[in-house]
Amino acid sequence: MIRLYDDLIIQVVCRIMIPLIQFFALYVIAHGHYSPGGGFQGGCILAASFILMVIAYDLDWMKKRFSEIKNTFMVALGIFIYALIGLICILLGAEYLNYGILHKILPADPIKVRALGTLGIEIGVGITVMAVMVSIFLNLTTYGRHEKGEV
Amino acid sequence: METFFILTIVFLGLMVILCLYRAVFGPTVMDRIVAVGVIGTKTTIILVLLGIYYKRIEMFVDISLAYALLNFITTLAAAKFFRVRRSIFPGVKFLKDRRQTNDSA
Amino acid sequence: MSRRVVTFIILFTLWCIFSGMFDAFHLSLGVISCLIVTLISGDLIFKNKKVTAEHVREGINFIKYIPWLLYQILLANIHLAYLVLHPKMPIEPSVIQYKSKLKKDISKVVFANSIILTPGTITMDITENNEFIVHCISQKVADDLYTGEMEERVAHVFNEDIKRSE
Amino acid sequence: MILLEYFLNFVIIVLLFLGIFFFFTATLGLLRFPDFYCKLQATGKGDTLGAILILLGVVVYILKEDFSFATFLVTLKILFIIFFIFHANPTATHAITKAGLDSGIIPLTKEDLKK
Repeated sequence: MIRLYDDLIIQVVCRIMIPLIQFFALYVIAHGHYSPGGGFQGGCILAASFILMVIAYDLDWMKKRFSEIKNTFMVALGIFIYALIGLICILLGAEYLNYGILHKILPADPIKVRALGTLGIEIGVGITVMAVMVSIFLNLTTYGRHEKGEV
Repeated sequence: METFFILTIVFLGLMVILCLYRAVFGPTVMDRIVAVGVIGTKTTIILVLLGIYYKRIEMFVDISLAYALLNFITTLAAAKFFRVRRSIFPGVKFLKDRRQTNDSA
Repeated sequence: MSRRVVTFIILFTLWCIFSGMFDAFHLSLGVISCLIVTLISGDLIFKNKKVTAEHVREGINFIKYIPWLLYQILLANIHLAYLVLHPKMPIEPSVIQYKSKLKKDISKVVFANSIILTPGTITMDITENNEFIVHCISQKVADDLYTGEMEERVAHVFNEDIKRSE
Repeated sequence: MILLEYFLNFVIIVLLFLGIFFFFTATLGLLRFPDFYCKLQATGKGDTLGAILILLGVVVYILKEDFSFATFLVTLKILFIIFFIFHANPTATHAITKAGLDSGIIPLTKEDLKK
């Protein structure tokens, strides 16, 4: 009667919920400059969807869709996007992260460019937050060994 | 009409306080998880009603939806965690784990 | 149609509802976001590779099933309010086993969630040989469950035939 | 026209009042029932119906105040919350029940209550 690790109801409901949660996380990241939210909140919700995969199924199932190599790459990628935008601002002759100056290379007026710069920063922050959260979770569940863990 | 919504918020707040009794003094861990889940559902509703009060409903609906999603995941994770741990009655603190560590040591 | 295309269409409709801004910049952001979600988890919502007319018929039947379910939920809550507000609390909890004849996964899940939402019963577990272990709060609701009306309705929604022998 | 507005106000007040009533019974059940599984009986049903009723009241209120395309989109968002709660609440209830069953809480029966 007691089966510890798989449950039909939770699996089927989570299978339908996971794409909707990821969609909502991307919506929060993309609308960070109009409505509440932004990079950090969206990244946390995106990480929660991967954690939900581990809770409903198991670790191998999640690693098949989002491998650990990709995850570690994502940690660096977010920081890289963040730093790159700041560096371009310096090269164009303004302060670090003063992205009003970006209108010299982008075809738009300065006010719109400011919103675009904010969006780029938020995408970088969101990717990094998501990857770091998932990586902390994987470390905790496998006791740092990164093998098949029990959750 | 808006005063009626404010009264609803006040009533729901009182019920959250009643549920907090179960969350703090509950006899077992499972009672506490149930109480926290119930408080989460009430908070989702309170956030939508606050949106009417501040006249920014499209903003508060987003916050409320995010809260509902995270509440669902929290409840599932807590339930799964305590499913693996065997003894959840007060006074008996993870006897099985302790015995194993004593044996190995 | 392929299931990934259908997932993309559903997500993009949701994006238009959520965003509320229909300029080219936000719509292109929506296309990119929905493509990312479809790449990561496009095979999760539908289990079969192709989406056919069968799925559409099941969806319409499910929407027809909801009003009856809401009526049952209302009855459940009135029953529960009676139990809670009664000074003596006339409850007699018991655990019963209910043998079901449903075969598909999704119909089992809808049946279990309907049991949780209707009067005085909670699905505790589903075993391998299709037995629902149900916690009942009084003897009357257990008898209601044994009549099998809800199971027939769920089977009708997902187009399964169950023949009850007794 | 004024009659319609009175009627809509009446509908909103009835929906909110019923929602508060079912929330109240769920909370009282959480406090009064003796057993862990009986407490779940109260909360799993009362919370779902109460949330659905209050959110429907909010939907009617928004559409009555200002009927435009933007508020219609907000209404659809609230309906999405209803859809989510309608699926998530029973699943969470089932997860907690199964966790309790697996961790060894024995359900109370009729004979235990008579003692």
